[in-house]
Amino acid sequence: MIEIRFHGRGGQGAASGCTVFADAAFRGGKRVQAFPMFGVERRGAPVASFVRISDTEIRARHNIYTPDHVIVLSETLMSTIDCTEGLKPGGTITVNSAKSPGELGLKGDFKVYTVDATRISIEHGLGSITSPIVNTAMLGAAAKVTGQADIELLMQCIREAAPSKPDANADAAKDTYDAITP
Amino acid sequence: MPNKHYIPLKNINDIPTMAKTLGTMLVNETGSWRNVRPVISNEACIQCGICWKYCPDMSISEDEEGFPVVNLVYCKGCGVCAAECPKDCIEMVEEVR
Amino acid sequence: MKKVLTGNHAVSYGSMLARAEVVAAYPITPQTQIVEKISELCADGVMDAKFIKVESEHSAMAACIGASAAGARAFTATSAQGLALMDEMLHWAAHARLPVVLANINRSMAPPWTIWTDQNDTISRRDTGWIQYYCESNQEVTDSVIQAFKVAEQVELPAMLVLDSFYLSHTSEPVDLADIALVDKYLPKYQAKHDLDPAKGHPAYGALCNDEWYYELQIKMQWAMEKALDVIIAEDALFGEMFGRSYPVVEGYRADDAEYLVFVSSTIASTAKDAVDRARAEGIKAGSAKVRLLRPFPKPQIRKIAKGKKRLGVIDRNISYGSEGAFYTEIKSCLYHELQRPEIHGFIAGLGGRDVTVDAVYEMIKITAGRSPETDINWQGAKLA
Amino acid sequence: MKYSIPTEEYVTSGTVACQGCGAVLALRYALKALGPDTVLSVPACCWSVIDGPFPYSSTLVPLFHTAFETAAAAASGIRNGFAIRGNDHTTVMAWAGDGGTVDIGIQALSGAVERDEDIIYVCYDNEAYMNTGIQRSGSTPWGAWTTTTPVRHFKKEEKKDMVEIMAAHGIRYTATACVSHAEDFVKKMKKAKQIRGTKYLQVFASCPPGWKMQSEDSIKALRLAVQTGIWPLYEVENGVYKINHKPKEFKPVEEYLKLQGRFRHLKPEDVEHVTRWRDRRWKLLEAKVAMTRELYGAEAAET
Repeated sequence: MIEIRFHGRGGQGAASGCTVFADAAFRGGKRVQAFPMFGVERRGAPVASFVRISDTEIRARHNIYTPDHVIVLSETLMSTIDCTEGLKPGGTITVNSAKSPGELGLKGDFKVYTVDATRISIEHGLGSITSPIVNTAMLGAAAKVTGQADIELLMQCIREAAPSKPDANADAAKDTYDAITP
Repeated sequence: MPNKHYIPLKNINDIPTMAKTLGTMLVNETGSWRNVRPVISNEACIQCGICWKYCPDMSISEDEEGFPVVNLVYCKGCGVCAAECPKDCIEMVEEVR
Repeated sequence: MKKVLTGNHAVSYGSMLARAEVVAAYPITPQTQIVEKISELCADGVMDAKFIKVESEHSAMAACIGASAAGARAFTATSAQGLALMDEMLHWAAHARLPVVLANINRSMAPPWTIWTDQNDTISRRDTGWIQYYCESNQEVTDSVIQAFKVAEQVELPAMLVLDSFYLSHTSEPVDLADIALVDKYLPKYQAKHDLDPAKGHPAYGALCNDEWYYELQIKMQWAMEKALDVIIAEDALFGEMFGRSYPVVEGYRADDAEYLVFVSSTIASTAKDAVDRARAEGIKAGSAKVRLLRPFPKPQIRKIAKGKKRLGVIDRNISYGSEGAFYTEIKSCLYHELQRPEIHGFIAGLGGRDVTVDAVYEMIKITAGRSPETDINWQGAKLA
Repeated sequence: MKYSIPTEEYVTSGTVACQGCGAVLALRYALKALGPDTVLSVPACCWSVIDGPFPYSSTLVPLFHTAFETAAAAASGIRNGFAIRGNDHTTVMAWAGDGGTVDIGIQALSGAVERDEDIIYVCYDNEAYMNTGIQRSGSTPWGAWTTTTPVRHFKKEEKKDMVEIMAAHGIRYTATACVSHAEDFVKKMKKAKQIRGTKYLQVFASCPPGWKMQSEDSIKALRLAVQTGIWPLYEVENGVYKINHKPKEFKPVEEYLKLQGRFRHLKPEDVEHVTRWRDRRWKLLEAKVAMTRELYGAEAAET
């Protein structure tokens, strides 16, 4: 069973992103479970959400403490929270950042990836420079790094779930998917 | 003695599943509440229907000639008909049983 | 058709598949997604129902009662404070013998303000005369909405299905939404035995009743509850035949050859299976038993599964202050007349949404297997000094 | 006999109502206006007893007894339950006392009016919790004795004006009525039946025990309430106020007050207080009539 934790800010769509990601994995034949950090979500405040993906029945119905993968929707979160907390040895962390992985200065038994999802999202007309919409874009990166979702299925799920601009959202995911080489 | 509206319920099998009412309150002969009874004198009666209109016990109807008659089975003897009669032709007299 | 849905949306789709005709509801965290989705389904014409957007939960239940008395299939959803506000009308629905169905998200009672899960909101409505189903998965949630109407309408009692706040309400997982034509076969249009239509006579409901018949009306409610247990089992079996999914009122996991058995409900029942596997791997002959119902309480099934066990444990995500966990009380009580009564541990876990992990359940299994009980309450995972 | 109101009866004799009860007449008249295709939603009030004990009922239309604060919500449910099954013709009437309306039931009522549920809500107002033994309600008038406002501490707060509260909701139709003026009440109920959306009527209904008066004075007291101007008969339709009956000259309020034991303790200055209250209320009412006629009159005439 693979466990993934997404870090974002309230209003960024980390929770709905997780559901879409789980949906894509499910359509690829996996058992899935997705849930937000349980509580009151407030715009701007740090939030987390989670996905479990497995080939067999998922019985665990409790929080995720030791994720295999971490996805960070906003680099600025790194200064306030420990995004690698509990990350399994040999796991991965993927950060939305214009920097290179080395520049983030993360140390530990895990691999670090970066992708400039903000730039990609804005290029696709998703949000504005002050408030880019990056959740769908980061799903592409997550699909690549975790290997848990097929990019075509993911794009289809994004198109179905996006409240507007379905194709732009799906294309942004494709771009981050292509931008990362694990 | 219970009248024809009485519903004999003996045990649990006779009562409906829901607390659903089965019969009318005509079972309840409220004439027994009365201390005074209305006596109508037809001489001055103009058949205006006011006693019928204001009877809170639905106990006044009209006879073949159009005069009001009181159903003493249900009349509670409130005296509203006598008080409201514009011709003062209803008198409340003491009930003798 | 399988869709990835939250528990909340599983409730909404369940009410749509069951063809609820009148929905009266008021928003409360963590239930809001249910009413949002139902609004959407009604607005899109996918669901043919009247949605009464009432000004309180009390009015929500009152409106459901009115609609049900008018002969329509009525549904609502709420949680915690909302359920508590409804309380008077919960009694009303049951005593009026109206088959209203309600989904309640198990959320702890305030104060302090909390939106996380435990069962105290529903266990404190235990004696209202409502059937209570506790659900383990989003699939069970959707299916239970449909089953609940089928049972409620036969026994003329209202039914609530219960799901954990967040652990189900906000958790997305694949749910197989049944073919509505097949659901129609399982659950035909509601035909009330009596309704308020003036063309059908002039009944009055709930008229003043003195000591002459009130007692007997209560016995009738008890009989209906006793019948409900059989109907729940029969309807679940039929559901299984038609849809391929079944939810026993007491469902054992590796229970047959177990020496130590823990009783669980709701989502903990799912997590407990992993804990049982770990215990088995460690050489403990453990099993678990999920209890689906609090009312009617499945006494014969509890007795059967408990028979011959060396020791039992009961995990309650609730507390009856001044006593103990509610399921613990119930399970002890129905074993009292048994000739051989196994020792039994009472655990309180996960109040206010405190996470109950595989590790936590495993610990409770170890205690159950390891020693005789000394008290009625073991506080699991509490920060005791 | 001449009949000024319909002769059909939907309330039977044998009710468990006190001698001279105004509430019985109120429902009798209401149902005469509405006819047999009517369902009642009745919360805790005198009528929950008047109707009679299980297994009997004194109404010849279906009656659903519901909890104290739920008349409007239960009626909403009944109306919607009928509607989804294609029945748009049955009139659903919430039938509640003043406590169940202006106090404990105001929330559900306000909600139903705001949602514009297609129901008629009638408050039969006897100005106290009579069913529980004459306790003060929000509808009890200034100066009245009740068991919770004893003579030496009689009620010092004015009666809550529910009709105005309903008007402030923008309700389609609201009106006052009085049991002594049966024809006016029947006419208003018939009008209400024709209007889709929520209608609210408040009918003044005497309570001889609660008002501490002789049962035969039941109608007389009500008539005096209208004649003294204590109980104005008016309606508000689509925001336009209309006074249905204005006495040429008000009778002195003493005539109304002195008939009832609940006001017997009032001193001359207290009577003055009631008179001032009446005069101020009529001034406001007449100003509203003039103002709303000017503002919305033409509009209302069109619709």
